[in-house]
Amino acid sequence: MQTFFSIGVDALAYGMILFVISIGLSVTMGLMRVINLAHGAFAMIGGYIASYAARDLGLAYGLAIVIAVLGTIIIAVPLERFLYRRIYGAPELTQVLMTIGITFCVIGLANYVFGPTLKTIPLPTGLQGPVDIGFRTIAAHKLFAIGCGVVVALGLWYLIERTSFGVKLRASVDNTAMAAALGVRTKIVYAASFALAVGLAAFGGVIGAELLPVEPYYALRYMVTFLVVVSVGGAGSIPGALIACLLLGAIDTTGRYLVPEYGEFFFYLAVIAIVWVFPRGLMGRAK
Amino acid sequence: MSAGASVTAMPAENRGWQRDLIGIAAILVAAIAGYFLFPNNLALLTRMIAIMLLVLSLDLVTGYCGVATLGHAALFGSGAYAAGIAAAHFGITEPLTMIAIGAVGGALAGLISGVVILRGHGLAQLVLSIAIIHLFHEAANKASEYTGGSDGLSGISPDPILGVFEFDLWGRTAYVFGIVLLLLVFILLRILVRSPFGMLCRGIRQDPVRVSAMGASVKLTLIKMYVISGLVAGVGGAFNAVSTQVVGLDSLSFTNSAEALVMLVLGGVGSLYGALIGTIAFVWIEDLVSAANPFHWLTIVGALLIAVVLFAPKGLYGTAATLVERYRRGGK
Amino acid sequence: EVIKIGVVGPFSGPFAIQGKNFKAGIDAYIATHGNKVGENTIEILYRDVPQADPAQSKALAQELVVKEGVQYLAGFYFTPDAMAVTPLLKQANVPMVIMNAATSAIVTKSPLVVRTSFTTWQTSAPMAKIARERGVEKAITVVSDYGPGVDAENAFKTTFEKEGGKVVESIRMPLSTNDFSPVMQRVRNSGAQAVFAFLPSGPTTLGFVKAYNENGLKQAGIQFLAPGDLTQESDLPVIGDAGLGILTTFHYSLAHNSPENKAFVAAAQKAIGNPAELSFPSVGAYDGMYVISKMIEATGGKQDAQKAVDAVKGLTWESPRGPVSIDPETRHITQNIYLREVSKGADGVYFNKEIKTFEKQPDPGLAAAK
Amino acid sequence: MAARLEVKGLSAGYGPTRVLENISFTAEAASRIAVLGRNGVGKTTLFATLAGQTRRYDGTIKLGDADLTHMESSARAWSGLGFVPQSRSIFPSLTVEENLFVGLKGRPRSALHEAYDMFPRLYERRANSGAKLSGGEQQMLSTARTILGKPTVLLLDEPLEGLAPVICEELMAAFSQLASSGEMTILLVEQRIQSALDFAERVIILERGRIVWDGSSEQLAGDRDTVDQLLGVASVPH
Amino acid sequence: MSALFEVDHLQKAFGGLNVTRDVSLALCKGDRVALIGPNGAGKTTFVNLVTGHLRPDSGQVLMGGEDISNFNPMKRVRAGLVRSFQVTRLFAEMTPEEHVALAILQRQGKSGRMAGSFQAMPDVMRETYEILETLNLTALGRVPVSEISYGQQRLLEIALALTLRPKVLLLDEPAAGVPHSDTFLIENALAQLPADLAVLMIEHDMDLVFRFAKRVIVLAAGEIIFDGLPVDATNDLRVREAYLGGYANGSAA
Ligand SMILES: Nc1ncnc2c1ncn2[C@@H]1O[C@H](COP(=O)(O)OP(=O)(O)OP(=O)(O)O)[C@@H](O)[C@H]1O
Ligand SMILES: Nc1ncnc2c1ncn2[C@@H]1O[C@H](COP(=O)(O)OP(=O)(O)OP(=O)(O)O)[C@@H](O)[C@H]1O
Ligand SMILES: CC(C)C[C@H](N)C(=O)O
Ligand SMILES: [Mg+2]
Ligand SMILES: [Mg+2]
Repeated sequence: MQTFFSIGVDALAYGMILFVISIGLSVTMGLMRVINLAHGAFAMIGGYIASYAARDLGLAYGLAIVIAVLGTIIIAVPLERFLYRRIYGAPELTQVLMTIGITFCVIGLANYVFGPTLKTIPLPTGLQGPVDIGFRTIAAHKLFAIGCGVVVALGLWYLIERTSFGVKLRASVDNTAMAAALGVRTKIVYAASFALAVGLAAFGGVIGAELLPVEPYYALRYMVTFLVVVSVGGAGSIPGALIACLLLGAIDTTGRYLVPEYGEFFFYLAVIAIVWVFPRGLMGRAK
Repeated sequence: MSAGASVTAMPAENRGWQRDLIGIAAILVAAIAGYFLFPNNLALLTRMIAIMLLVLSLDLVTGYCGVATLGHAALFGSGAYAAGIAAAHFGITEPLTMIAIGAVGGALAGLISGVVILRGHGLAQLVLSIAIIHLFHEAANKASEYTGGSDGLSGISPDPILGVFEFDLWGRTAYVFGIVLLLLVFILLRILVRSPFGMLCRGIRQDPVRVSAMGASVKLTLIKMYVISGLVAGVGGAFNAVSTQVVGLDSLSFTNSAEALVMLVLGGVGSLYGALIGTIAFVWIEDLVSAANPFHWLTIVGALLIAVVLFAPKGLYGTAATLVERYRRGGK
Repeated sequence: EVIKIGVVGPFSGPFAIQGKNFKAGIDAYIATHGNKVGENTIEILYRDVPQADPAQSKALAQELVVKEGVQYLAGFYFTPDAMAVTPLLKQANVPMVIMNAATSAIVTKSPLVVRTSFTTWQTSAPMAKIARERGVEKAITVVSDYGPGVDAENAFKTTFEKEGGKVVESIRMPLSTNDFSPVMQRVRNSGAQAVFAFLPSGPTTLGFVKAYNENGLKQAGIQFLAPGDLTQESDLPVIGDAGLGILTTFHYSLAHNSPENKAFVAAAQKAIGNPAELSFPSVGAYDGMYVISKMIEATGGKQDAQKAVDAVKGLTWESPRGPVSIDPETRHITQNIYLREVSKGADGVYFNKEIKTFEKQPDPGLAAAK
Repeated sequence: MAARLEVKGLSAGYGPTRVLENISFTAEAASRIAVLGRNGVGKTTLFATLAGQTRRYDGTIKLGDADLTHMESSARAWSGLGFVPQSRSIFPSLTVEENLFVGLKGRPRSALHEAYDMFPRLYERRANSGAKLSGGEQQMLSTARTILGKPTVLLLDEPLEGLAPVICEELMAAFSQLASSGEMTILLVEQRIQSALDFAERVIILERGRIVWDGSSEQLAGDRDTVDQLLGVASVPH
Repeated sequence: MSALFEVDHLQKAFGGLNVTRDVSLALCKGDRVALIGPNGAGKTTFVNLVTGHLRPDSGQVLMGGEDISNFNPMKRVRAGLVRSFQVTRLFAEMTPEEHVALAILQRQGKSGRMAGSFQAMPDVMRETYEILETLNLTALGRVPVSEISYGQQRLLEIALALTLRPKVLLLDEPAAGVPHSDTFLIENALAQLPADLAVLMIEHDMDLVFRFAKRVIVLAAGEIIFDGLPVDATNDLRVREAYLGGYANGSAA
């Protein structure tokens, strides 16, 4: 029983961190229909900015997060304007090529500017160290990440399903030309969603840095993880992504606890099993 | 009228074959030119040939059938390991036999991949392919008894080809052997893609529901194509094992799969020439810039990929073909 | 005459920092010894293999030999990349100096291979003795599930059990593991007094060390033992205080106290640009250059691989890491292995403090394989 | 209120293929015009070009006082142009209500009832996703969605396709109502020539991308030769 | 006459909406039936159920007495049950020639051939152009489908259904989007069909319906409310109210 709870807590924490980092990708892939392999690159940029702000400038953690999110968005705006705008609605493979190219560039530049070493984002004392939760201890920053995950999930779900911006976004994605013909300023809608996705990436990059530390290769290293999580959930579905993250987090954690030497098999066989039952992802949007 | 139809059909028919002959001739000329222009770099060209076979094989399922996959190296790596294990552990060192064993290994991997991957749709399909490549990779890592695990499978020493041509330091034998294999595969694939079966596959890529409404089995057709694709990739993998004499886990890696996809898209999906050109362009440019600046070449490659999307959105070959077509239409 | 040396290593991609250290070591050597050996001028050609990829490694090596006419091949961070090149050496008449790849068997693949780095067996085995000395009866091993990890596990287990200890459990975890909490829970439940861990140097070590602390293993008094890969100097600032007190055994610490090392570190730090990036592959490269220069001396710049290799068999010298020699039989480097503890200097810089020395250690891995 | 649409020298097409050549006409405010022509003559292309969706090579488009020529599609919508495309273009992942919502162009949500009044069927299916509507329901939705935005000029590309005869009658009546009450100028492409002639006061006929006939509908009804020649023999019930 | 095609007590509900309520009908060789009904009555759903694109909640589908309820769509096609789609489903990058040839090859069981080309098969080419000619598409034989107008695509959709030489043909609004000037092409094509083929056509163009059909079935709210002769349909009060409206007056005259 003890073990069960223990695994449960780890799974929840890991799943939520995955969720916070990947959800932005769910927005770009599911809603904007762009296979954005550069998602990790934006998360990484966020991490670098936060690291610089908190470690080198000594700013407060919260402020560093804000600066990281805004900074990443500012960097992303010209990319959206000159590169991404060209691939909205393009064949998926073209998008893959473009966003891989962007990722390569970002990796190369990060390597050049910051060097290949790891960068830390110092945590405030409140988030450091273990917290006793009765039957075991858990890192405080993991609890923080769980909280962030819940907030992001609720906020995003509301924005997309319940606001007029959400409706316009989904309409633009379904059929850009028609949405425009009905008066939706699709370019602005796209730019705003892109900024949202990038901002989420940066936020996730900072929050998750304790588990996925920031370094130049970050941009590619975790790409597969993000892709798997988002697709298993069904791209574009916030609840889907949440369930997928928790489920995959649980599978991964359990596997690594019970059969670490077959952890990889355990995880990917589970992924195959899930997709076998849900061939379009857990909550795939109708196309 | 019906007679007229078949008459008008003939020229197009001939034109197609003429174009193929020109294409094959072009490959031969390029191969010979490569041999004499870069006599000191045949190893690179040889590696290119192995990758071309992988990319061609990927084109069969991605370009012609529309199956998105990031796990195609599973087919390539299986071929490589099949041939490598046969040589290193069972003493089967005759190169042609090794290639055949590799092809069978690739086909088997193709069958497994196909059955699993085709279960999903869209992104889920992509995820299945990722899962497959990781499972294959992990299996090879675990079976280090046979595969050498992460240290690589060494101890492959193929016999001279046909008992005559030894593999040499300059890689001449391997290169010529590779070119012969490549041409053979290319011609067979050319026939395949313009056959009724090839047309059916293209149909499936564009609308599977319509195909099944014609009474054809989508799943079965795709699995067949996957097996064929496995044969081709397996030949590529086996050739890689023969020419490198070592098989590493990288041949079964996600990176390898993703890179193959990038090369394919770079050249232009859905055309065999695109696959060849994409591979040449990518490997060659990578070699060039990484030799010039081993530390920061990734940035340049990234920028080039972006440039290709901006200026040649259909890939290098696809865009060139469109331009030529437009020029021709305009010229008339 | 110009003598070209081809260096193959990971200069970009996830292991770029290790390749950068190759270059730093080589540059440091040239900076301190000049680029002339007798009449001959040395020229270095770098070729990038970002991740283990034997085919690419072989193609590049072949190109270096045939097209560029290099007389020496060197570098090689990954075992399979080195393995792929060994069949070429004889026909090419080129010796190969391994500056990192750490699997014992490579030297057996060709008589023209010399290694100036270390093997995982060599750096891991002494840790078992330390554990016993410190009264550990029951230990658990946790390693990344790939060649070097398995080597480390075997090295520790074999030695530890020979010394009378018991390895209660051996965990192998996938290389891609990011969250180590579950592993740490298992370590805790195993009842072991110490955990011996191996992970390749790089990002994951950070999460591993943090998980060790956050899951209360440190508080519970479970000792953390590892070969030095886990605490490579360039990762230490990130691990921070969490790493303090970790015990590692390794062939080289940047903090090694000797005039040779001070000179080397100064030169290498200058070469690499950012001093925080310097770590162990640099010393393998530096000594590799020393060995190559001896080879050039012996052959007078003529291309004769066998003669070159024979000339350095038994070669003994004072490396920045301490006294070393090339074992004439295995052509692998015999060297001191140090027990180190992660410490924080007065200037706030973290370093591996040497606290014990195992002198003149050969590679136990080859013997074990037989 | 209905506005005047003025098109001058318009040429347009797809990439290198030119489809429309030098189209000029003026639709007076609150007029009803039918655009007819055989298969593939460019009717859809004409409307799509007016809506800003195909490439324009040449010519100008004016709506009331606004010059639409260089405007983006969405700006044209805000200037008062409404377009109901032949392909219906339902947003498949949105519900019926959300589809309508997009068409509101900032009008309050309460205006949705106008659409439901026009097509009660849509009200019943309002929570359904667009993808799952029947063909006719999609057609209703597409039309209602555009009308909700209160356009001053309405382009209807085969709005009756797939609708039951009863509904066709009601719908044509509603269109006539909108035009004659002075709310909208309506341009209609329709295959059912009779319905088109009944509705329109003026007819424009296209042939290979050019206007080949332009006149009142009575005139056309009397001119059997033109009808047979330009619209095909079977077009008007014999 | 024995029934060639039979549907028995078919039921389907989406959530709470009963789209198909206990629908039974039979077609015999040579039948020319029109299925009409208000929008959303469940006509397309009926076709989807019958062709296996949707799974019914209950009920059976029989071809020539054999229960094909458990066949997948592909097998039903092979059993002779062929449909056209209400919204065109074509291969955007392929030409009409290729479409038709592929359908012929499929019918002949040659679509799995891995060598050769249909252009080198005179019989296939001849038949392809015969069919294209019937629908006046010969000139567009080599133009990619993405570049031909919607109406022309509709005609190709019909051509494909015909090519498969079905025993039972289900046409879902074949004339929608085809200009009236060209509906005669469809009628011509239908007229040339073998006499023993059964055709069920869904259509809202009443002129076409009444020229074509020997029998009319009216579906409303998922139920069959009328099954009989066309003339009787125009006189049926429920049919007029639910569907025909003023049209009945016009054409009855
Ligand atoms: N995307 C496209 N690319 C190239 N040519 C096109 C494209 N769409 C249409 N065309 C061509 O433009 C011409 C006009 O097409 P359009 O759709 O405007 O005709 P239409 O008059 O609306 O016909 P219909 O009555 O069949 O709807 C056709 O000949 C068609 O082949
Ligand atoms: N997958 C589905 N989920 C929910 N409702 C559906 C689904 N498919 C169809 N419907 C609903 O079922 C009803 C019947 O649809 P169907 O397409 O069969 O109508 P139809 O008779 O073909 O109409 P039309 O003449 O307009 O094409 C419609 O109200 C439609 O909204
Ligand atoms: C542990 C590492 C330094 C070893 C190296 N990656 C190898 O493959 O040998
Ligand atoms: Mg049209
Ligand atoms: Mg319908």
